[in-house]
Amino acid sequence: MRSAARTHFEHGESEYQPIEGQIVWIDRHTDDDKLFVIDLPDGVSLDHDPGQFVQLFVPGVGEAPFSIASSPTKEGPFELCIRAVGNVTNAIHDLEAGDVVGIRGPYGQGFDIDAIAGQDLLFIAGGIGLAPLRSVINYALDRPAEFGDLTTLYGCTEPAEQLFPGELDEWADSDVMDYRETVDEVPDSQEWDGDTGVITSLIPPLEFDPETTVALVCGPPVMYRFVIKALREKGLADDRIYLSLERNMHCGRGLCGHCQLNELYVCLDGPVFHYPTVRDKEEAEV
Amino acid sequence: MSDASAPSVSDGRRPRVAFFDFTGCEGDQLQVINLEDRLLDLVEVVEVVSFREAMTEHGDDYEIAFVEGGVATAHDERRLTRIRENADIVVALGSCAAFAGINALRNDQEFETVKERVYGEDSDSITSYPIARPIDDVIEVDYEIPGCPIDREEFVGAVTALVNGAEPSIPNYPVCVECKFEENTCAFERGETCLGPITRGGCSATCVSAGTHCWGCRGMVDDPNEGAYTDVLEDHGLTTEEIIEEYQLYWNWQRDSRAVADGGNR
Amino acid sequence: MSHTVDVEGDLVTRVEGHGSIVVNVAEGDVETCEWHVVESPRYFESMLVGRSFREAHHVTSRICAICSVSHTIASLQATEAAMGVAVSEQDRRLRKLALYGETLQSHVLHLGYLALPDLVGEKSVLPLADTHPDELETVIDLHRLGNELTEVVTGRSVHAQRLLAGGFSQLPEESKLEELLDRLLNSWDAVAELADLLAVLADELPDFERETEYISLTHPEEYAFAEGSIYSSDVGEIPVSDYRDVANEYVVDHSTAKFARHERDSYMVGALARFNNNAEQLAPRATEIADRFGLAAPVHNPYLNNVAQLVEVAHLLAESVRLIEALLADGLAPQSDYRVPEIDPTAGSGIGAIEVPRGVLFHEYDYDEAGKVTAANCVIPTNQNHGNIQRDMETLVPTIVDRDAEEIEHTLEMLVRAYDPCISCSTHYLDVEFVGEER
Amino acid sequence: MKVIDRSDLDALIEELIASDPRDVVGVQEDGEQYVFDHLESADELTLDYDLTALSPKKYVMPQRETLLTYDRTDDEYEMRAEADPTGHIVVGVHPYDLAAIEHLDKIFIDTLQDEPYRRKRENSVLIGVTMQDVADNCFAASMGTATVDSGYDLMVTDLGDTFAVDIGTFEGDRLLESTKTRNATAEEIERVAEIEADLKDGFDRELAFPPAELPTLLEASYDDMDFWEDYAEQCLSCGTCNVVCPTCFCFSVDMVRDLDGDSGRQERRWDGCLLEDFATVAQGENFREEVAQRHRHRFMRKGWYIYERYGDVACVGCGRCTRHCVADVADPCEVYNELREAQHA
Ligand SMILES: Cc1cc2nc3c(=O)[nH]c(=O)nc-3n(C[C@H](O)[C@H](O)[C@H](O)COP(=O)(O)OP(=O)(O)OC[C@H]3O[C@@H](n4cnc5c(N)ncnc54)[C@H](O)[C@@H]3O)c2cc1C
Ligand code: SF4
Ligand code: SF4
Ligand code: SF4
Repeated sequence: MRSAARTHFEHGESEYQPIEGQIVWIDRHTDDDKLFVIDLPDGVSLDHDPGQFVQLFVPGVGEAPFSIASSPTKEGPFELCIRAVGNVTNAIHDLEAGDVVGIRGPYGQGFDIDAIAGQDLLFIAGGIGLAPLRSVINYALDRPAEFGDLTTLYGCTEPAEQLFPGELDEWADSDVMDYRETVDEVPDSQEWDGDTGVITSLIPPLEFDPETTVALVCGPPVMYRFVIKALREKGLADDRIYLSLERNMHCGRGLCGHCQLNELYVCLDGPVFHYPTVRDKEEAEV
Repeated sequence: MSDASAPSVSDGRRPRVAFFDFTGCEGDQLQVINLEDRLLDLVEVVEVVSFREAMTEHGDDYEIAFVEGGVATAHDERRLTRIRENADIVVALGSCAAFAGINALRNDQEFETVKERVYGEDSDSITSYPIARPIDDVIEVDYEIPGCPIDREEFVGAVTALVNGAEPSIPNYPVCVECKFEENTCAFERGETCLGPITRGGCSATCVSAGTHCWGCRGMVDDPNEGAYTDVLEDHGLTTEEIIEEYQLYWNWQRDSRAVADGGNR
Repeated sequence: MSHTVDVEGDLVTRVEGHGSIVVNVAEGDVETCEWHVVESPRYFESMLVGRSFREAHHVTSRICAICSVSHTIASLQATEAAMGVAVSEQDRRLRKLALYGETLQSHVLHLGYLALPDLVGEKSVLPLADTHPDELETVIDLHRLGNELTEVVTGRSVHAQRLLAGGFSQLPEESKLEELLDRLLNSWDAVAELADLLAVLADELPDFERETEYISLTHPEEYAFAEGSIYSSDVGEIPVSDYRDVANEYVVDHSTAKFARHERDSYMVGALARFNNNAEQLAPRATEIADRFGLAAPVHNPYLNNVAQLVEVAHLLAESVRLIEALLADGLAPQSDYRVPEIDPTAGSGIGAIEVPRGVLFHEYDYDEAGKVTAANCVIPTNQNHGNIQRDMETLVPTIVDRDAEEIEHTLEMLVRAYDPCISCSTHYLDVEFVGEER
Repeated sequence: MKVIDRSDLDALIEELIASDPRDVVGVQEDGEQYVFDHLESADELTLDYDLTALSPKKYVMPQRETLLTYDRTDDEYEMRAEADPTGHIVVGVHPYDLAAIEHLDKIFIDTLQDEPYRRKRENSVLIGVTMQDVADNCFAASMGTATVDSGYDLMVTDLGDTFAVDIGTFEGDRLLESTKTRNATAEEIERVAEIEADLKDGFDRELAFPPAELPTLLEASYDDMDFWEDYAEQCLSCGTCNVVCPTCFCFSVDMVRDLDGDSGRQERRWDGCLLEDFATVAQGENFREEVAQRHRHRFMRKGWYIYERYGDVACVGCGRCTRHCVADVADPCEVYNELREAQHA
């Protein structure tokens, strides 16, 4: 096995050289989502910013981008929460603890910690969008002194779709963070005694100070416009909103062109964007 | 074509595969045999349990069924249904299986006339379906490998994908892309016409590279701009009738399906 | 000894297309003995109607993949005859080369992949990778050589592209022809090995004779493949224009396929027919092999069609060498890489007649003045052989009724396979009937 | 500036073919078009061509190339980034193609360190040639790329019996070491300048305004959906305009597996933003679903987006896209001029 340091590559220092990540633990969250805990050689840390992503390569199947779901405050293995939607993601779901994958990264711009330091943080996650947000949520939970009030809103289509079920319970019990959740609907076969309704329904009842609050948002493409509208109605200024976006991505490093959104490259300029940067970009669809 | 829930084989065991032929020229199976010594490598990674063109043994226990040829009779339909029941993954092999291919050339001819032309006075005893159909008109198909015949590399790629628990990827870009890769002189520049701009790629534009033009054998891309393309052909001097003839050669079924999707009748 | 046998018509494997054998023997009496063809109709002759002379060959190529080049060439000949188009000597040679490549490929496929397993007691070619690795390698090498011959000349071995009415869209590179020549010249050992393999096992071939009419093409200057007139072992030379009198198709009650007859109830086409009619024109290398197997025309054992194919393999190799040498010696006349031979369509009809792996093939088209097909007729070798297979079975079965069903079935399957039937080719058959297990 | 006899230039090329380990490639006739291809001898070289089918970009960023290989032995995987270092000696590159490669260098070497590109590029030699014929669709003069003063190792200009040679790099200088050359006279230098100046008149096509105004023009035209839809109505979405462009560099990464199941490679392949699935993500969401959006994106990228990032207009005016578009809707010169007119109307 190759030595671990990310800065050392055997082959011409190529940026395309993955390092070996070993899956050390897998936790099933829903029918379609699993959490993968991945260890890098010699136990080094990924050393990422919350909100950044890695390119994960499954030998024989292909490569895909995934947001890092764990916080850099946690040393050692990092975590990815992956939804099985296609080729690579299905294959990852078939892997077992002990299997090796290739890791490139971390890539992209994460959440601007300097900019949000000292602010009240409002996390708004829809579905699999919780994965990237969890890195910064846990960052804030680990360093509560660096931030003001913490609030998390989480919406899913149905109860069985909730990610990180155990952790959600902890958040709900936490006195450090105000955690609220909703589901779009409750099928007869499932139990639920919380709120129902789309995620935007959680915003109007919230009490927060628009002058000191920063919203960090991630979810399916359709969600952004409605959430932003609701936030604006609460008086939150546009420059207090951060979004994590997702696009097709092949190289992860600004060349392949697939993730381009007008002149921006999601892999270089994002995936986390300051809302004013993308507000007027038609292709951002926000 | 492929969706997230499409099944795959990935539990590490050598998957069992079977080949079946329906109405067609058996060119796709021949392409498999034409892998020559790579066929021996292939049987290292899969276990062939049925391949009538090349072997006597036959088993009904298989995960992947490769089906060549289209559906012409009720008997074909029954046989296919059984294959679907036995297989986890059904792959349409070649254009006849995938979208009726050249077989559908007769679909807009009057069936009585068709029979008459071929069998004369004996035509009454012919019991085939009045039109040629692809297999997905009868059973659910997981993947399609188009081509008349299939491209050997693409076939090997699809098999190795399935064996690795991945999905075969069949391009949705047109033949033009690979034709430009090859630096062929464009048929239009030579005063000919070509169906490459809206035909599904993946064949390395082999016909253009061999000095002719694309006949459309891999079927249309998912969302062809047929209207604009018809204009292009008109600009290059083709009459409406000639354009329809070009489209008929391989695309009769697909064009009918698109028309049906737009509210028409087959 | 009274004996009951039921051979219930499973599809014969290791043949092109779908056919089955049905034999019932009750108390030692043969009750049924039938060769069924169960291919689904494709209606090529109707598909052709209305198509342009520029693509008739493209359509008919799809009649059958194994002999796609053959169908293409027969089709082009018919079109050229109808429009009065002449083809250059160079293009005629190249076409021949493509045809030889395909026939080589087809014969090796048949001998090595389909028949050989019978002879070594395997059910397919695949186990040979373990039991006979060297022999299999030889077979694969020869098979590949046939394909490459076609590929170098026509750009693709299945559904060739460069063959057009009036000539070639593109010529092969001379350097590729030189490489091929090398390969061909180095292949004699492989042919010898194949011969050894079949020789050791040749006595496994059933000893069965039934004289019939043998029909092929014949040509004054060469062992006829690409051109010639029709020849019948019963009546001698017949002009191609009379092909319909030769291939008289008729319906028989008990069978699903149309049969063909000429002078007798049935006749045989294919390698053995060609051998019987033209043996003295074989290349010396081929004659050597014939001698070694004691094959001397006329041969009346249909099982020996396999041996005739082997003889032809040698002949095709030798002829390909000769052709490539001639082409290289003359040098290829340069042409565009995208040539479209000029043809002014005229109304008329034309016939193409060539020898293809399984026998003589006829295509006939009528064209209108716009160059569109108005009527087409394709007579395929396998169709011509169905009747003969049936008659052979009728003669053979009574002589082997006392054997067990499995052996009878095996012997009959070998008979069918000896004809190398290409049923997917068959453009004419009637109703489709199924018995036994289908797959 | 040096001067070399025609026969000595041929001899130099023959010498390179004979002794340089790298493949010598140059412009050749190929039926009715020109292509860059392997040279067997200097005779095959055609320097008075108008436009080649593909640009020499294919030598530094080939249509398909391996980025990564993997191998499984027992339970271990080895994953290895690959970067094919094969360089070429490329003879007869027109200035606009040199400009295109210089532009790519900026992105692939200076900014984003793409190893496969860098290796091939650094091992390659570019011998440029002053244009002697102008393709109908070419508008390089308007884009300032009909002549260049950098981006080549050597640049030759046909003076009849001799060639003027401008040495661009140390490597270029070394190539000439063993060849007979002399210093150009003042007259010869003047001739080259004249030829370059006269070139401007050879162009039928012209951008009606300075390319520096493109970014502003395009920004202002972004929302003119009527224009884009009208234009894209005839677009076949075939991607040809992307694939033939010397400055397009988008790619896809495909998995290619060996039959043994234990090894294989990731291959990058040229891709194009005009193709339907280019911006589609799993489960079908397509961020540029309409042809008009894709069509617009290409023109925006050429004239504005890339400029925002790298300070270059990413169209060198070669005219390949125009020539190869069968629907005749890919011409940047026409589109930009029409946008400009619409804006000033
Ligand atoms: C910055 C970023 C972070 C992401 N984080 C997560 C995460 O934490 N958890 C998670 O489950 N998913 C995440 N995704 C989405 C994930 O990358 C896709 O689900 C995955 O690429 C789908 O690949 P597939 O092969 O399984 O799907 P298929 O449907 O088989 O392939 C989809 C096709 O689209 C291409 N493609 C490229 N990029 C994407 C993309 N982003 N989304 C969809 N298709 C893409 C693929 O190469 C392929 O051609 C993230 C995406 C981005 C861009
Ligand atoms: S070029 Fe066209 S006709 Fe030829 S193989 Fe490709 S898709 Fe088929
Ligand atoms: S602009 Fe022309 S070349 Fe480009 S995709 Fe459209 S039709 Fe094809
Ligand atoms: S956009 Fe067209 S004209 Fe401009 S550089 Fe690309 S191919 Fe050439």
